[in-house]
Amino acid sequence: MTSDSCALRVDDVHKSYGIHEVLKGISLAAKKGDVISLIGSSGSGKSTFLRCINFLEIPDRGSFVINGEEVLMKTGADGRAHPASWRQVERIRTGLAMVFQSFNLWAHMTVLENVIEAPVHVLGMNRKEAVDEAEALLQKVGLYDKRNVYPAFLSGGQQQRASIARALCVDPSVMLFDEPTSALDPELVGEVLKVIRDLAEEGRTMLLVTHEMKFARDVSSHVMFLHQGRVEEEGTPEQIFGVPNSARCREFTNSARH
Amino acid sequence: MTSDSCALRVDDVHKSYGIHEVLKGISLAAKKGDVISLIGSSGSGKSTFLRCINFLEIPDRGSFVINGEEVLMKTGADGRAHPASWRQVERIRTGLAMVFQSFNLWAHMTVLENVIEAPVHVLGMNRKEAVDEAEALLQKVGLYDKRNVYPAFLSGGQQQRASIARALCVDPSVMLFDEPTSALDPELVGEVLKVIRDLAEEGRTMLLVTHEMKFARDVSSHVMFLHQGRVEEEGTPEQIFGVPNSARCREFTNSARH
Amino acid sequence: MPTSPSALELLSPYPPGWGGVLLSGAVSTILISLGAYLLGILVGLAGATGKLKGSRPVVVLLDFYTTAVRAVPELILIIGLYYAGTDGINGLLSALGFPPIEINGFFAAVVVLGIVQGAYMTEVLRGAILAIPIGQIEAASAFGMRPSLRFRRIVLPALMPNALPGMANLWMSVTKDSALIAVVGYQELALATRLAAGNTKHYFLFFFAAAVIYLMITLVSNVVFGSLETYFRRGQPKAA
Amino acid sequence: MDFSWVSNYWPLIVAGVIQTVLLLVISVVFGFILAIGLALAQVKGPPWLRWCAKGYSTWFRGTPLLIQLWLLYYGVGSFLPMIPGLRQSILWPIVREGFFFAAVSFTLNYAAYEAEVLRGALLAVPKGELEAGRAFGMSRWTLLRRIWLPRAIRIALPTIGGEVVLQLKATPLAFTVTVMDLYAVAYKVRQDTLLVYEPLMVVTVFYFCLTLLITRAFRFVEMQVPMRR
Amino acid sequence: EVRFGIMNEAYPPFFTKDATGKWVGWEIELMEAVCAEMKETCSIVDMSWDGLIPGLQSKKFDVIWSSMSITDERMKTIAFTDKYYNTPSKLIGAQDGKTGTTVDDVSGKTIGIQVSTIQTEYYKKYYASAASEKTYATLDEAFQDLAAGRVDYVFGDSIPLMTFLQSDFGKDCCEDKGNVKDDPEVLGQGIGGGLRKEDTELLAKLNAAIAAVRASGKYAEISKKYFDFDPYGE
Ligand SMILES: Nc1ncnc2c1ncn2[C@@H]1O[C@H](COP(=O)(O)OP(=O)(O)OP(=O)(O)O)[C@@H](O)[C@H]1O
Ligand SMILES: Nc1ncnc2c1ncn2[C@@H]1O[C@H](COP(=O)(O)OP(=O)(O)OP(=O)(O)O)[C@@H](O)[C@H]1O
Ligand SMILES: [Mg+2]
Ligand SMILES: [Mg+2]
Repeated sequence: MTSDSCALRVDDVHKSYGIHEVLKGISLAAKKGDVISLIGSSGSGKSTFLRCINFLEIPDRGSFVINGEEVLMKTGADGRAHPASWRQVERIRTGLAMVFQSFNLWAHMTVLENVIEAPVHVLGMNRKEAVDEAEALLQKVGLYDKRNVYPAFLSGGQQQRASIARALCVDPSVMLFDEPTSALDPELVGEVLKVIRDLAEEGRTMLLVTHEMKFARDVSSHVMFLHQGRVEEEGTPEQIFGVPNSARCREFTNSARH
Repeated sequence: MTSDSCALRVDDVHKSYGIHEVLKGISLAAKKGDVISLIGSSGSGKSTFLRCINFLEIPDRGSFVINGEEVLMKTGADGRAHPASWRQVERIRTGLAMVFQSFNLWAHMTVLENVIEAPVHVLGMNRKEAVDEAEALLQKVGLYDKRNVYPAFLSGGQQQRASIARALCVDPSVMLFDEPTSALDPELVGEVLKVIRDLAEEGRTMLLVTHEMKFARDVSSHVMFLHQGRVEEEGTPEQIFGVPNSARCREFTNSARH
Repeated sequence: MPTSPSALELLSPYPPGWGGVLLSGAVSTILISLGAYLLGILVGLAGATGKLKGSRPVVVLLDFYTTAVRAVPELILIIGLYYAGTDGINGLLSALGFPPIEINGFFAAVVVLGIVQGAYMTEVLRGAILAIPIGQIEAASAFGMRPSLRFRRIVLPALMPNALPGMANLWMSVTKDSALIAVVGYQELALATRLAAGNTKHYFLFFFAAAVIYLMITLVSNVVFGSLETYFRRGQPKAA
Repeated sequence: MDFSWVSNYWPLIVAGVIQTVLLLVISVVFGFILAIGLALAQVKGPPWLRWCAKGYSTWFRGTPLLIQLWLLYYGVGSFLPMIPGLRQSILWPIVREGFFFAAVSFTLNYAAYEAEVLRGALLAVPKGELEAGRAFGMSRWTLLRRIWLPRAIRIALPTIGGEVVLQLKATPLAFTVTVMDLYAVAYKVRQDTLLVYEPLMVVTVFYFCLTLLITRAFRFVEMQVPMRR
Repeated sequence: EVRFGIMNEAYPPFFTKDATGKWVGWEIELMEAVCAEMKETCSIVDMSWDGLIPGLQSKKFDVIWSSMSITDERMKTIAFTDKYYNTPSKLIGAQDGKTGTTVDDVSGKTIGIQVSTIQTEYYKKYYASAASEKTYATLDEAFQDLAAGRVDYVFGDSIPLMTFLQSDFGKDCCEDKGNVKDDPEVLGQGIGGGLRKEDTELLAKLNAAIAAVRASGKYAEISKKYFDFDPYGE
């Protein structure tokens, strides 16, 4: 179970909202250092899948091994699965970090406070150290000047960068990125690309939802194409963007080319 | 003043937040049917400029001719300019439409209600007609199924499409798009591209902030590169993306290529 | 000594039972509270908008209003308006050659309580407006909505879920504060209760009865405020 | 205007001010803590707890504070001496006094009102910000302490300020259980001298200062996080 | 027309509103007799205690007729008629068989007194050195505390105290400890009607009428219905 190579293994995840089944059995396995991109059309369930992995949405069914630790599930009275112990989930989450599609910065904290919040109050890091590290990260994403500004006064791209810095600062072993470059200009996209590559080299695992095919192709070790709640096709970037089997996938990746 | 060819003319717009001068004199002129793209790095003031045009931010200085009507300005006691008549601004705004970077859908209304809100209550359109038109637009952006859903239950891309439909439904003559494709998959980006082209052909004027250089190149008649609150370079897409003069601009557009 | 009357006889709606007195007291309480509350909402809306949008002098003035009116005991305000105020107005009227007028005690109480409610309401509504995501208001402006339309269609529905708990609290307290109107000779529920209890010496019975009536008012209010809140929270995801 | 009585009554006035401030501070501080629990019970609790909290708030907001105070003082209070050992314990001098009952019943009452305000504010915190906290592995308690409550309290600050002032205005009821607060002193002066306005004006001046202090304090806290408006 | 201001609370047997809204009681009947004597039509305006003085001063009515004690302090603010009743003050306490109202009897005990009554002055003069005091807004609260054992005595006007002792509640817990030694200097001025200081004419008329009612035997006739003694006092 605790095979070192398997940082993340997810099996047969299902999730419905009411009668609307969003995820119809998705599985995924990632080794340390893998960068897996999820692509697919809007509304295909990419964000929902990411949110299921850290249990922000409780999947109806599925099994999860995160950082080599299996999440214990039990089935509730309504036939749906729940994590057996929220304690365990909270512990596992400390090794995960997430960049949200809508950033979700804490509005009552400055950028710097946002970034050091989890290291100090979840990981128990010394505040001084955390500040040093946060400042270094903010430098890296070009937000050092804005460290004492509240999120409401930032531009869209600045908020996104703050959110990336916040996720990096907890030194996670698995990272979930939900369209982390949607609000960034091409230069910054390049920077983020570099950051992700560095992180992968350090042996971190990354799950990445993105609409930028070029970015996905450049950064990932593995690409999954989601369609209507199912994995329609998956493989290496070369395969998915070069010679996809499924017609739907070909159509999708082609449209990016034009 | 009401020269038919000049749909939008903006001169020497300045805007500071506190001591931080965000816009340092930006001018722009657009004919009917023009599609002008604003590109530039994150935090360079693109959104702020767009928001100045419909006076969501009050520019410190500048003159505005929108739809052939000059916005009357007066200078306040603090030396800053203000619109002389908010009535006029409100009237002018009814001919403008905006797609926000953060969508800003009204949370207490369903998608359909969001879309018909302005036509019915601002333009005084018959409700029945508005619904028909809204439904047609929602079909077009692929959101017809979700018309009775509240925004909180939509995916990011779905919210963005709702926001685009809302802007289209007021039948504006000038449209301000703030990164309208940031949350969309490549196929939808293609759709939006088509929509914008159609609108331009109908003689509507569009101002478009985007980080997708390919999109900007495909869609625009004119491109402006903003840098640190100034227009660093402007011209046809061929010129900007092909042979930019300024080093900064070359660097920026090149990074997209990689 | 006659046998002491049973609880049922004491609470009978027909004299010598005191039920009727209590009920008409309750009706007065509700009427005064409603009047004051509605006035308070109007004042509060104006106050909150003024505080958020007004020019500097307006804001300072409104600050003074909310501080002063909330600080001064209601008793002083009522006595002041009803007695000193009447004297003042009549002095003015006679100086101008008009006949004196009689200010109705009910009217005075409603006005005073309404103005006081307005001060609290101002703050409740101000907070509620500030809690609306700014983008939603900006979107309304961007589509050319006039301030009044914007307020009616966007701001009001968006502020309601945030404001309703505070507004419900104010309603609960005004139903109790209306007891102050006794000072101008008006008999509402609290006074009717004291009168009945003092007369019959059956304190426990009448205070219990009054508590039940107040609770009934509250239960009905709970239903009203609860359904309002459900209605205005439409579109919000369930609490996380 | 006649203020000559002040020279006779000032020791009473000072004592009254102290009682008033004590009652206010005690009920607001403890009431607020209780309110947090009650609000959370309503927002996140299991159904039975939710109903308990709802019932609590209905009772305490629904009946006049005066009646609650009496029930506590004459009802519960008369059973207290029957608790074995209490009469001998060091608590007795406190528990016997009207002040104790006033403080307890004001606290319970204030908590009910404040819980309602907090409930609304907790619901007004954007869901995404809570999710961000959870995603970083915050425990419920950390999430509550660092994100949910601070955010909710900021949203509700203007209303909370109002509730504190309302609580100040409720303190005179303590006189019905023999606590000589400032208002009671003024009442006594008015009974003694039949002056209508002067004693109330002294009270007003004091209430005004206290209200000003409260609103300023709340404004200060509000200013800590700038708002885009 | 003379308008009488009466407190809108129940203070039996002196004044109270019955369930039909009609004012009844000894003081009301006395008022009617006085009016008849003055040949005036009279009306009643009821107010809470807080409204009585402002109501008088802003001429909503002319006379406060509401069991108001006459004190020197109060006379600085309004004028009083001659007293129209003055009942003795007494102590009541828990049933323990001991009676007596001397300083020694109350030494070390707590005495409940209604705020700002003549009994407060009496307490200060005689008991303050030995006993301690608790102040109540109304006598009813003092009775409750007496029953609950929070005070040892209640000190007040004998009539409401006796009424309490005769009630079901009072019968079970408490007993009469006797009237206190009279001291006209603090207890002596009695109860009178309150007027605006400038209304000297009405004051004179009222004083004459009170005297006449007392002289004609009407006073005794009314009192018999309510008391088994003469409430006029010495
Ligand atoms: N309300 C505000 N108060 C103070 N500063 C602000 C405010 N809004 C924006 N700014 C600052 O102004 C600058 C320009 O912001 P703007 O939103 O126009 O950038 P942008 O070009 O749209 O960037 P992006 O591509 O990231 O959206 C940024 O540095 C931002 O921090
Ligand atoms: N809380 C919710 N309640 C009901 N339906 C939801 C909820 N959240 C998402 N959905 C629906 O589930 C589907 C998948 O949503 P999801 O956010 O996972 O899409 P996505 O693949 O991330 O799309 P995008 O690229 O637009 O962000 C959408 O149709 C959406 O409307
Ligand atoms: Mg998504
Ligand atoms: Mg922007």
